[in-house]
Formats: sequence, structure tokens, C-alpha cells
Amino acid sequence: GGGGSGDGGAAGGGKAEPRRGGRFRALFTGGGELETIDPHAEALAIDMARTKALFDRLVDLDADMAPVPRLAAKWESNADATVWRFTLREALFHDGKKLTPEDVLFSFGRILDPKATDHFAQGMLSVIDLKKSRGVGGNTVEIALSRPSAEFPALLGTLGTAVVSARYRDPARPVGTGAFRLKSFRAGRSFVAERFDDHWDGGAYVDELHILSADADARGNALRGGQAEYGYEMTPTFARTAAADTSVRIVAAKGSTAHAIVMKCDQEPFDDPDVTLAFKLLADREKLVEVVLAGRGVVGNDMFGKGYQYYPEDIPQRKRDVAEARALLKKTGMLNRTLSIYTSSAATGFVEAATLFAEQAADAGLRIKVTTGSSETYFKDQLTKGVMGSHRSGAMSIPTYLNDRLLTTSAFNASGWRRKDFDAAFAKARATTDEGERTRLYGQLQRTVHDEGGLLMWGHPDWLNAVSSRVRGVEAAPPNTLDSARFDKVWLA
Amino acid sequence: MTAKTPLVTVRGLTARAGDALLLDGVDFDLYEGRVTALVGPSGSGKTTAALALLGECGPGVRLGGRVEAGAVTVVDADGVTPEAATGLRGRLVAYMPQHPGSALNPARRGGAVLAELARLHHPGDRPQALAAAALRAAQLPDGRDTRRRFPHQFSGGQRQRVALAQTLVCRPRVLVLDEPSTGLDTVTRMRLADELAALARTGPAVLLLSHDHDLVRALADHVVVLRRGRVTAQGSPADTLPARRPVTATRHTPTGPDGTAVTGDAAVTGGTAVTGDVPVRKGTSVPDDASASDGVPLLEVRDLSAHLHGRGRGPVLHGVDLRLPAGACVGVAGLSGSGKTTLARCVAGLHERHRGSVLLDGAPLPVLRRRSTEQKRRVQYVWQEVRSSFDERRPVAEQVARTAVRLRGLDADAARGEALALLSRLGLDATTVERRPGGLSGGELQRAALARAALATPDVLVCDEITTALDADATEAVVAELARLREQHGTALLWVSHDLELLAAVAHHIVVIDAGHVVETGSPERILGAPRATPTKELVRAMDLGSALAADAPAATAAATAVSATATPSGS
Amino acid sequence: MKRVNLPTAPAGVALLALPLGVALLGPWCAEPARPGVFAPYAPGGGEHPLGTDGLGRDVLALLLHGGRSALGMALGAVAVAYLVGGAVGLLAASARRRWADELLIRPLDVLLPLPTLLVISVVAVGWRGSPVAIALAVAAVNVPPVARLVRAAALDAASGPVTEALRVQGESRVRIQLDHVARSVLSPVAADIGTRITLAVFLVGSANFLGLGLDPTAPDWAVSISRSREALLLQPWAVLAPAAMLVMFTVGLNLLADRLLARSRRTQEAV
Amino acid sequence: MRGYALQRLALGGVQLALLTVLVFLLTSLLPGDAADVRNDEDATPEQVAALREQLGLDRPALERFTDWAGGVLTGDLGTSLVSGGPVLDVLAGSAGITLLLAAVTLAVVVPLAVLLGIASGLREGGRLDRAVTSVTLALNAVPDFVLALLLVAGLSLRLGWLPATWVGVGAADLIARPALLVLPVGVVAARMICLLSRQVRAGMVTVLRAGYVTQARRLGVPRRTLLLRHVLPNAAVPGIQELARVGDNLVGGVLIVEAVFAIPGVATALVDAVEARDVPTVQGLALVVAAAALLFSLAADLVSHRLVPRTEVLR
Ligand SMILES: Nc1ncnc2c1ncn2[C@@H]1O[C@H](COP(=O)(O)OP(=O)(O)OP(=O)(O)O)[C@@H](O)[C@H]1O
Ligand SMILES: Nc1ncnc2c1ncn2[C@@H]1O[C@H](COP(=O)(O)OP(=O)(O)OP(=O)(O)O)[C@@H](O)[C@H]1O
Ligand SMILES: [Mg+2]
Ligand SMILES: [Mg+2]
Repeated sequence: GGGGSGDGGAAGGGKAEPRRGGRFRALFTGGGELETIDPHAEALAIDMARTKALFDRLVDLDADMAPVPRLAAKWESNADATVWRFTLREALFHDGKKLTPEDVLFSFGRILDPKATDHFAQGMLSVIDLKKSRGVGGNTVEIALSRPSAEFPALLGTLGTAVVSARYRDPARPVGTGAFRLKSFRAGRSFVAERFDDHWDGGAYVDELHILSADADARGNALRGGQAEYGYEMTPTFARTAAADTSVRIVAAKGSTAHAIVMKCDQEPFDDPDVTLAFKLLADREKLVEVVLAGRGVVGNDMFGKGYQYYPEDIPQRKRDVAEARALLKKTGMLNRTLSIYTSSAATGFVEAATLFAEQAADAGLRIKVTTGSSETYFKDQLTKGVMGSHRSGAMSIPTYLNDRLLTTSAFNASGWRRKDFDAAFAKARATTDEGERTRLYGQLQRTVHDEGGLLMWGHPDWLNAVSSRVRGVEAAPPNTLDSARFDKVWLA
Repeated sequence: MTAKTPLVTVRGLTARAGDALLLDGVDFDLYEGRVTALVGPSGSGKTTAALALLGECGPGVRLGGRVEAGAVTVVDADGVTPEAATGLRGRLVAYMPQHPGSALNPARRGGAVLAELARLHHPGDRPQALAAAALRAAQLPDGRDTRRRFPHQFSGGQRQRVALAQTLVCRPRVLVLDEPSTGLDTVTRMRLADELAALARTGPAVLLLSHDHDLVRALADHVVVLRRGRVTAQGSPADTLPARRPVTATRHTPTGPDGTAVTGDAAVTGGTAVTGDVPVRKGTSVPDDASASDGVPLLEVRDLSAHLHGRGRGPVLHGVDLRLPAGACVGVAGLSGSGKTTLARCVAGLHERHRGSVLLDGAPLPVLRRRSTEQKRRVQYVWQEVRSSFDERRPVAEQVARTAVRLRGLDADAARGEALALLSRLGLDATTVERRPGGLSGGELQRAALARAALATPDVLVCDEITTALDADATEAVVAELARLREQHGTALLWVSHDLELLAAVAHHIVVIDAGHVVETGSPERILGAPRATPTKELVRAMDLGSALAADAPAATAAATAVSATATPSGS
Repeated sequence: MKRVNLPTAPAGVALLALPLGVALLGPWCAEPARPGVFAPYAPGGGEHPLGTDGLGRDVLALLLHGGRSALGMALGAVAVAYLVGGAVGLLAASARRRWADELLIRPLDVLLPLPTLLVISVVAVGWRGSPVAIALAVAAVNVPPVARLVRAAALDAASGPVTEALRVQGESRVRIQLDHVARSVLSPVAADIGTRITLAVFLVGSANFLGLGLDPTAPDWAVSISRSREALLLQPWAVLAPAAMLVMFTVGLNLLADRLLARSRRTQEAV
Repeated sequence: MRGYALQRLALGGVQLALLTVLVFLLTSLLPGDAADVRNDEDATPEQVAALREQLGLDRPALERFTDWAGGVLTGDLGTSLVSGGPVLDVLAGSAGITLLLAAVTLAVVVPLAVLLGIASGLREGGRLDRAVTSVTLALNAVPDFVLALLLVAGLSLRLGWLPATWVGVGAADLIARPALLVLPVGVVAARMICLLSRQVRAGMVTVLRAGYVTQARRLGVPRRTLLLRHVLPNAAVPGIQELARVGDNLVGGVLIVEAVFAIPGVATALVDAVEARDVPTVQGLALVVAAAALLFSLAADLVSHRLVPRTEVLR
């Protein structure tokens, strides 16, 4: 399973009783003025950590990216997965009012507001037919969809889907059901929240939660200097340094996200699957993981979502085979060609991986030039620039990944993978209500990508968080899941 | 007097620079209340000897022998004694340097420094009063204006006196003055001499270093003559100084186009002064201005006004007219700060902020930047403050020779040959001029500057105080060289000088400037014999220092236009 | 007068020679450091005396290849700044017309208060990883101060009596400029050039350190320092070796500049 | 003097105006705009376009600039494209800390550098001079980013004497824990002290050899007075001119320090704004930083003008 274990298990230490009290300071990569606590506009990890403290979702994702109940205690759909009923828990908002179906419908309405350009869940939740959706009784909401979606509950566990009170207007004065209540927030700087004692899930242990922006170096230094209790997304090098330091502990979720080199299948020479296959055979994945991820990660098999729900475990791991690659390259006339790979330092490891891969490709007589571009606009530029590029993906469910990255209509189709039959097969899988059948269908889609696609997904880095030695109750979890950056269950020994 | 113990004794003083012996066993004493003069040709070692009294010497120079001042041994056989200087400076011995320009702090107002020095050496007395007395003694008007000026806001002669005032305000027991009269007009010089004589009577020993034999005669009780670093004579002025000889010079007189002499003297018209004389060419009397077409002078200045700042602010000259026929010499005289240098610089094309015109052969002469090579050759200029006009990084001879290369098209060797010949006629040997400017004495450099200009064989040579640092022999050499120039090339001279006697000898016509106006013009005989304007009268009366001092001048009144009203301090 | 008796000149030359030599000759002494050949951040010893960096590249090989950009960009930038700024400064000082002077120097005055950091970051962000662009940006921010310095020094010389005398002597403008004015400008320039190169090295280094410069895998010294700083305690040589190179270069440069200055002052005194 | 000051001020105004044009041009040369940057992988082109329209980025550049410039004249620095709030808020949020850092740094640098410079310049070649010269020379040669790294590693992480970052530090903490200031100020100050004291020393050495100092000494002016009244005013000029350039040094040094110690100051805000293509914020911050630097150099010019009045004579 993807929800691997931390270096010391679930960072629990002994089985001591949780203690209340204390101040908990968590550090995240900051986004300056871009940071927000509007739960529907959240984009950065630090935003999500903050909104997670203030708000709850109907549904969240577990370490396998499977939906787990939160504000919705349970759910069911009609036969063709076009109408979903969610039964709400008894929960109180920070203003003391009870959670009602109206709040849920208001939240969806707010998310889908066409005037709001920064509500990223808009695309995904556009299947909701708000006019036909309604509250049923005091504690049930019925959501109508415009097309069948068997994945609908999982969609509600993604970015920008938190439930807000119908009285929520000003993002600076959040009204949520979360375990913490806002005290102060300044974008790019600090966020202070206090425990909300009436939380439906029993509430938090720590009195005060600080979520602060700091870059990787500062996070490391602050943790080691006792100026913080939690650091999100630490580097493998820090993990190595911390091994010698008793005051800091690493909590690692195994192979949580994905790193890839993409080849654009709609462009010469990668419109020939033999070429893409040759490239995939050239990569020395172990080496890439060892160097780029400093050994903190698992080897990838050219498919997204290793360990997640719907991942086809039966497809054999692809191995390096330079001879075979050479043969393929020769056959396609690619030997001694010079290609360039477009990358940037938008994410750690991009340039490094590209450089290293270029080095490995040279073993088969391929020359690959590494071109670095602007990091701020990289993800957009990559779509139009170069035939190869760097690609990474955060943690998300496999259907979401397929939907967002591999359909003809996907905005961020990094590998230029556009096939009508693939789109159709996906639509069919999504509408399939039988879980076994759906798993099989998704598995087939993944296999196609593995064999013919332009994704050279070489590794899944461990997700490394660090806590100071006093901290208990931090679970190892992939990002974007329920237990990631979740602070209502942490306590200080 | 011999009964008195000397305040300063100098015995067997030597100074060496490398192999050269700058001073060779110099002996002299200074007594309270007595003025001792150190005279000798330029480069004989006067400044070097005077500095030794303070235990100072130039770079690379070693002192030997023995110097005692008060009870302190300043120099002994091993050179300068380390603790020597501290106690005696300012209080016991005060020195006024030969080049006062660099001795003034550019960042401080004159008055502040004076008050500070007064407070320092005479804490009991009122500093302002002492400062005022020192300014007056140095012949500067004591006013807020003078005190608040920064050094760069004074004329050359004024700066000299500011430095003098700083020395005087210390009221030391030994006063060493290195060429105090250079750059002073006769009136000021006279008053200064008067003041120094009075000062010496009140106590301090004075060591006077000067080329100005008149001043020495008037002031000194005892004269030490230096020649090539040796004392060649000591005694009273009458015994030691050569007899006062008149300046022998062939006067520059205008020449006609055919080279014949033009007689008559009113080649110049003054804005205010009117002369009855008219220029006469070839024996024919021709009306002055009306005949411009007929007798175009070589150089003509018409209605020239000059100012310090843009748009006519800070006027220095007002409507000056001047005519300089070929081969003539026009002398420019006037009190210090009256605007002589400014006039000279306008003619040379260096002072660009002016109105009116300068004509050469009737054609307008633009500012220097727009002059052709030929125009540059025809008009040359010798600076008043020569030291700053030489590039301190290159040997003097090389700098002098360039003129012939650039303006006369000679090749480098020929130019160098001519330059060395000219320099040696002026008394500078080849080894001296191979040094850089810093290694030449003030007088040596002054002659080199003249050589630099003369090498162009100009038609008009503008000389701004070119003999101030020269002894009689050197002056004679200079005058002779200028005469040669005229004979061989018909060069005309515009000669700015405070030395009226010299002007009388060389100039065929004299212009007197006061506060930027021409107040009088005429032949030397007339100007010196029957001056009409008040400034002229004063200048002339003060000319012969001896008689002037005897007559004394309690009458010398507020006419002290030492700090001219034209000058407005620009910083504030 | 006594003078600073540090072993300045030889020490300066020696200090300067090492980084310069490494920068110039280094690329010929070793193959470019290949990534992934060794374990990342391996400590020094044996085959790689200075250990490896985060990409498993030999630090020594990186060092040998990283000087060219680290010093080259700075030196190039200062050279360009002096070429442009010096020319503008000399031209402005020698302008016959005041408006010509103003026209030349005022636009540069406008650039003077432009925060260096802003220019560098904009250029570095806009032309990510281009050494030429960064060097030009560093040059651009240096042009105004250089032009002003040269102009002031030249104006001092050009308005002095020496220049007047040369003009009266009929020396050509070009010769006055080159011979006298440029020579008088030389000593302030010599004084300035040492500091300016140091500043340029630091500026380029800072940009790279902040991730605004070359791409993060470049062997450049400053990039190496920035990249390996997280491993300062794991593999100190990855940071200290390039840092030492930079420091040696600047110390040597300053020693030498001080020495030259002292000498030029002495020759001026000893006439 | 007053005329000179007014002239300089007027020039400063023109400089600032042209500067904003330049900054606008520079930032518009950057690839991508705020709408491109603000959206990550998941935004649809429609969303980007909508955002662009909402931010007003679809309007012509000239119009955006004139709008902004008009606002500045009325004291309104515009609206941040990122936060949607006034640029003034961004400024207010970051300027305080930077100002404090700069002020403390200057308060440390100026007296120390002047003292060191005077002391070593007075006895050129003496033991103190040699010591100071060597130390400043060496320290001056260490890039601030290296110095910062080494100090943090040594003093904070190894020895634990001083805090290593400012993460989570508010204004109140600074007063309670002045130790926070030690490392950042030390790093910025180190090189500035070196630069400044070397200038002061050089000024001292030159002036001590000038004819007027020799003459003042000859006239018996005692050491103290000589130093204070005759030497210092002239010797200070190069130092003050150096100080005028300090504005830029300070910004550069502060940026490094802000990056290393995670200090949320102006420099960080500026770099963030550039990366986010938040043009109004970049312009506002650049304007303020440039104005500060201008004022600084104006003050330095006025002081040196006052000290050595001759400077005005040069054209
Ligand atoms: N640093 C030096 N090295 C070598 N020779 C020097 C140096 N300084 C001066 N001299 C020479 O020493 C001689 C004496 O110079 P000094 O300045 O004492 O002359 P002076 O009598 O004051 O002349 P003047 O009346 O022209 O001022 C001159 O010939 C000069 O060239
Ligand atoms: N920068 C300045 N600021 C103020 N006044 C000045 C400045 N330069 C010159 N002056 C004044 O201009 C007047 C004319 O100066 P100029 O040098 O022409 O006098 P001069 O007749 O040559 O005097 P001297 O015989 O003392 O050399 C003087 O009164 C002087 O004080
Ligand atoms: Mg002399
Ligand atoms: Mg004069």
C-alpha cells in the first residue's frame, strides 16, 4: 500500500495516552501573497494544511486514494451513478450553528460559481447538476449529476472541496467545522489557530496551531534549532543529516507521488511507440532513484499511482535493456539523433533527472540536450515547448490522473496522449458501478499507457516530513490524503 | 646685538638628495627683533634651508649638521631629531610656505582656521580680535566676506595673503616667510613690508626668503646669500646685495607690417581713461579708432566683460578695451584681485564666460577650444600658478618640447634640441629639466613654463606674472629671451605684472585695471611719471619700496580693494 | 613613512593564480563531472579526494569546470561595464557642449538608483540560465557608476590647468584624452576595478545562490555552493571547496589592487 | 546649498518617474503574466483567460501603466495582482522588518567602520593598521551567502548559540529576543564595515599627506584638532560617497540574509512579486526601494557638499 510506514513506524513512539496542550508549529513551503485560506481557492500544500485545520470535507481520501467518510457518514448512489445521497454527521460550525444540507449545497454553489476563476475543483465538479440537487430531511443531501460517475465520492476528497457554512462570505472570517478556529492569518507569513472544542471528531490535542511559510533550508534549520515541531516536505539530504540528530525524526510515506520524463506522443519521433519504448528501456531507474531521490523512493513502472486503488500490480516491472533499446532505435532510425529535453527547476529533481537521463541515454548513442526554462510558467510552457519534458504528479486517485492528464480534452496532457478509443474506454470505466469490473477497466487503460504511452515514470519519491522528537501522533501519509498534514491528532509529549 | 644670544642657530647644515648636495655647510643665526634675509638665485636652496628649521625636508632629502631653535635641537648629525618639531611648531617657529595655494584647506573657511589658531596659541586673548589683526597685517580687509570665503574663492595673490595671515596669527617667536611678496601688487607689497617691519620691532625673529631685493633692503637687518647650497656672503644688505640696477631691456615697440618701428604709445584705449596720445605709424599721425581699417592692430580686445558664473552672474571684468600692435608690449597692472588674470585668460581663450570680442588681425578669435592650430600657435599663454599647469608624471623637458612638435610641426628630436637650447638660455640645464615638475624649484618651473609657450614662436604671448619667483639674473635672462622673440618673430607681449619697474622697462604701453575696469592707460613714462587715476597713483607711489616706506603711508586708506567687490562667494 | 608590510604582491598573485588557473585550465584537466557515477554526497577520499555532490558527481571535477562561469561572467561583466561606462564617461567629460554631457550622463543617472537586485532578478527570471544575459545585466547595473566615476575623474583632469596647458600647446583632443585624461583616470579606476570585480563576482554568485541564475546542475562554483548547502554538515567539501575558490580569488584581487594603488601613489610622490 | 539640494531633489523626482517606466518595461519583458503564473497544472485555459480579464491584464500595457502612474501621483500604489489588496499593504507588511534590519545594520556599521578607518589610517603601516587591513581584506572577500551559511552551520546548528531562522518570528519576538538580530545583522554588516572602513582609511591616508595638513601641523595645530577639524572633513568624503552606495549594498545583503534566515522583508517580497509577475507590486516596491536609495545618496551628497564645498565648482 502507498500509505507506507514512517522510519519509526507511525511516528507514535510508545503507546502513551495523548496529552492536551501546547503550541504546535508546522512549516511548509510558502507561496507569499499567493497563499490563501479560502478552502475553494486552495492550491498550495500550505493552503491545504490550513484549510484542513479550519474546514472538513464530506469525504476524504485514505492512503490508497480510496474515499473515507468525514462530514458525510455514509453515501449511496442510484444504479447508473447519476444521483448520490450523502448522510451528514452531527457537526457544529465555529459559529455554533449546526451543519445542514443547505450548507453543503451552498458550498457546491460557491465552488461552481462561474465568476470565481480560482476554484480549481470547478472542472471536476462540473458534473454536478445543482438545480436538481436538494436537501432531504435534516441530514441528507441528494446530489444529481449530469452524467454517470462511479468515482463521485472520491472527487469530493480532492482539492478545493471543503464544506463551508452558508453564512461564509469573507475568506478572512472563515466559518468551518474544522478542529481549529482561526486566530490570525497573513499570507506568506503566518497562520495561527486555536483548538475548537466542539469538533465532531473529538477535537484536537494542541491548544494552538501555527502553520508558517518557510523554504526547505529554513524548515530544516528551524526544526533542528527547536524553532518548530513539524516540517512538511523535507529533502532526502535533510533526512540523511537528521539521521545523526536525535532531536528530529523523519516520517516517511513510501512512494507517494510520481516523477516522470514525458515524451509527446503526438509529435515526431514519439508518434512511433517503438521510439517511446526504446527510451523507456534506456532509463536506469534504480540509478535515478538513488541519485535524484537520494535513494528515498521506489522505482516506477511507467504508470501513475503505484500502490493506489485500481493500480494493476500484475504488470511486470520494466527493466533497463540497452541492447534492446539500441535495436529499436536502429530500427526507427533514431541512433545518433540529437533531441532536447525541456525542463526547469519548477520542482526539485527535474533538472537533475533530465541531466542524468541524458547521461544514460548516451549509453545507447543518443544525444539529449537539456534545456532549462522559466520555472514559474513551466507547467504551461511544457505543453508547447520541446518534444520531451519533465513531469511530476502529486498524490491523486488514478481516475483523476487519467482524467486530468491523459484524455484528449485534458488541459494538462503533458505527454500529448490523445486517443479517441482511450477516451471512450475511460468514460466507460468511470460509469461502471461494479467495482471489480471498474478495476479491470482502469487496469487495461493503465496497461495501454505502460506499453505505448509517452510516460517514462521512473520513480515514486517517498514523502518525507520531519517532526521534532517531542511530537506524537503524526501518521505517514501521502500528500492530499486525510492523514497528510493533519494536526488534530498530534500531541506533544 | 651681538651680545644677544641667538634664538636659532644653524651650523654646518647640509641637505642631500641622492648624490646631489642641496645644502652644503650652511651657517646663520636668527635673533629676536631682527629680520634676517636668505637670498640667492632660484634653486639655491633657500626653501630647503628654511624647512630645516622646522625639522622638515622634502621626499628623499636627508639633513645633517646642526640646527637649534630655542633650547631644542631640531637637526643634528644624524638628521632630524624625532621629538624636535612637536613643541616648537607654530608657537616658536611658524612657516609660511612658498606655494600657499596647496597650504590652504579647501574645506574650511579662512576665518574659522584663523580663530582656531589664535585660540590655540593664545588662549587668553580674544580669538576674533587676533584673527582680525592678522588679516589686517596680511593686507586683507577684515570683513565677514573675507572670513567666510573658501580658499578657491580667492585670487592667487589673495590666497598668498590668507596663508600669511594664518602664519601671523600664531604670533611665533621665529617667523619664516618664504617669498611673501610674490603675487602682490606694489601697494599691497608696500603695506606688507611696512607691517612686517613693525612686527619685527615688536619681538619675533624673522627669516625672510626672497628674490625681491627691494623688499630685503627695506626690511632686513642681516642678509645671508646662498649660491648652490653654500653661503657665499653674510652681512648687511648694503654689503651683500648687488647694487640696485635698473632692469635693462629692449623695450618692445610696435612694428609696422614691414618691420619698422611704430612710434607713439597710445595703442590702447581705456574705457574710462582718456589719453591724448594717438598711435603713430611710420611717423604719420593717424587718428586712433577711426583708422581701424588702416592700422588694424595685431590683437584687439573690444568691450570685454567677463563673469564667473553663467548668465553674467559674478562679473569680474567690465567693458575692457585693449589694442596690441605687432611687436609691441602692453603691460597690465593693477591691485591683486582686480581681474588681470581673468583678462589674460580671456585673450588666451581659456575663460569662456565672457562677452565682447577678441580680434586677431581684425578677425574674431574664438575660445581656445575652437581655435585652429595656427591660431593656437599665434597666441600663447604662461600661467600665473605654474606648478599646477605641468603634468606631474612626465619630465619637464618632454612637456616643453611638445609645443614645437604640435604647433610648428617639428620632429621630436628637433623639438627637443630647440627646447633644451631655449631652457639653457633661461638658465635651466638638461639634468634639471629631465626631472619631473616636483623636482624643480618654483623659479625653475616658472622659466620652463615660459619656454613651453615661447617655443611656439607666437605672435602674441600672454605672460601672467612670469617673474615672481625669479632672481635678478633669471629675470634678465627672461627679458632677454623675450626680446629675442620679438626681434626674430615680431612677437607682441601682453604682460601682466605687479612689478611696475619691470613693466616700465619692457612695455611701451601700460593698462591699469581696478575692480574689473580699465582706469588708466598710457605710456610707461606718463603712467609712472604722472599717474591720474587714484589706484594708479597708489601703485606708483608704492613702487619704490624704500622711499615709499620712508614716506610711510598712514594715508593708505580704505582704498584697500584687496578683496574686490566683484567677487561674490558662491558657496553658502 | 612606513607602509603596510604584508607580503602583499606575491601572496596576492599566488592567491589569484590558483582560482584563475583552475578556471582557465581546469576544463582541460578533467572530464566534465558526470552525474550518477558515484553515490550522492559521498565523503572525500580515494578516487574522489573532495567527495561527491548531490548528483553523485566528483566535486573536484566540478571545481575544475565551475570557475569559467563563476569568474568569467563577473570579469566579462566588469569588462563590458568599463568599455561602455568608460567610453560614456570620457565622452561626457570631454563634451564640448554642456548639453552633450548632460545627454550622455543624465540617462545613466536615471539608472543609478535602480535596485541591482531588481534588474538581476528580472533578467535572471526572464532569461533563465543564460550566462550571457546575467553577465550583461551585471554589466548594465555597473555602467552608470563606472561612467560617473570615469567622468568625474576625467572632468577633474580635463578642467585642470594641465589640460588647458596641453590645449594651448596644440595637443589634439584625442591625445589629451588618451594620454593625460585617461592616465589621470587610471588610478581611481585601478582603485575601483578591484572592488568592482569583487562585487560582480558576488552579484553573479548571489543570483546563482538565490536560484536566479544558471541552471541548478551547472558546475558553477556559486551554484555548487547553493546546491550543496543543505549538505554542509554531511559533505562539507562540496560547499567549502568552491567557496574557498571564490574567497581566494577576491582576497588575491584585493591584495593586488591595494598593492598597485600603493605603488602608483609612491611613484607620484617620488618625483 | 539650498539651491543645490532642490536641484538634486527635482532630479530625483525625474529619476523616479523614468525608473517606473523602466521597471514596467523590464517586467513586461518577462515571459508569462500573473494569470499564467497563478494557475498551476489544474487550471483550464478558460480559467486562465477569465483570470486575465479579471486582473485587467487583457488591457493594453500603456493603459495599465498610465492608470498605475496616475494612482501613484495620488498616493495610491495600485492593487496587487496576487493578493488583490493594495500594494501599500504588501509594503507595510514587509518594509518594517527590512527597515529595522537596515537601521540596526547602519547603526552598527557606521560608527565601527569610521573608527576602524580612522584608527588604521592614522598610523599607516602600524600594527593596528596591518591587523585591521588584513581582517577587512579577508572578510571583504567572503561572499555574504557563504558567510551566512558558515555562521548558521557553526554558531546555530553546531553550537546552538543563536537562532538559525526567523521562521514564525513576529515584531514582538524581536524585542524579546534580540539574539535573532545578531546573525542577520552580522552578515550584512560584515562586508559593509570592510568597504566603508577601507574608504575612510584611504581618505585619511590621502588627506594626511596633503599640503594643508602639513601646513596646519607646522603651525602647531595639536593632533586632536588636526584630526577633527582639518583631516576628517576631507577624509570623510570618500567614505560618505561609499555610504551613498550602501543603499544598494544593503538591499543586496538584506536579500541574501532574508533568504537564508527566512526573514519576510522587502527583498523577499520583491523577488516573490517578480516570480508571480505581480507587476504593480514590483513597481511599487521598486519605487520605494529606489526612492530610499535616492534619498540616501542625496543626503550623502549634501553632507559631502557641505564638508567640501569645492565639489560644486565642477560643473
Ligand atoms: N626632492 C628633491 N630631489 C632632488 N632635488 C631637489 C628636490 N627638491 C628640490 N630639489 C632641488 O634642490 C634645489 C634647491 O631647491 P629649493 O626649493 O630649496 O630652492 P629655492 O632656493 O627655494 O628656489 P626658488 O627660489 O626657485 O624657490 C633646486 O635645484 C631643486 O631643483
Ligand atoms: N571661484 C571664485 N569665486 C569667487 N570669486 C572669485 C573666484 N575666482 C576668482 N574670483 C575673484 O575674481 C577676481 C579676479 O580674479 P583674478 O584672478 O583675475 O585677479 P588678479 O587680478 O589676477 O589677481 P592677482 O594679482 O591676485 O593674481 C578676484 O577678486 C577674485 O577674488
Ligand atoms: Mg623656494
Ligand atoms: Mg592673477
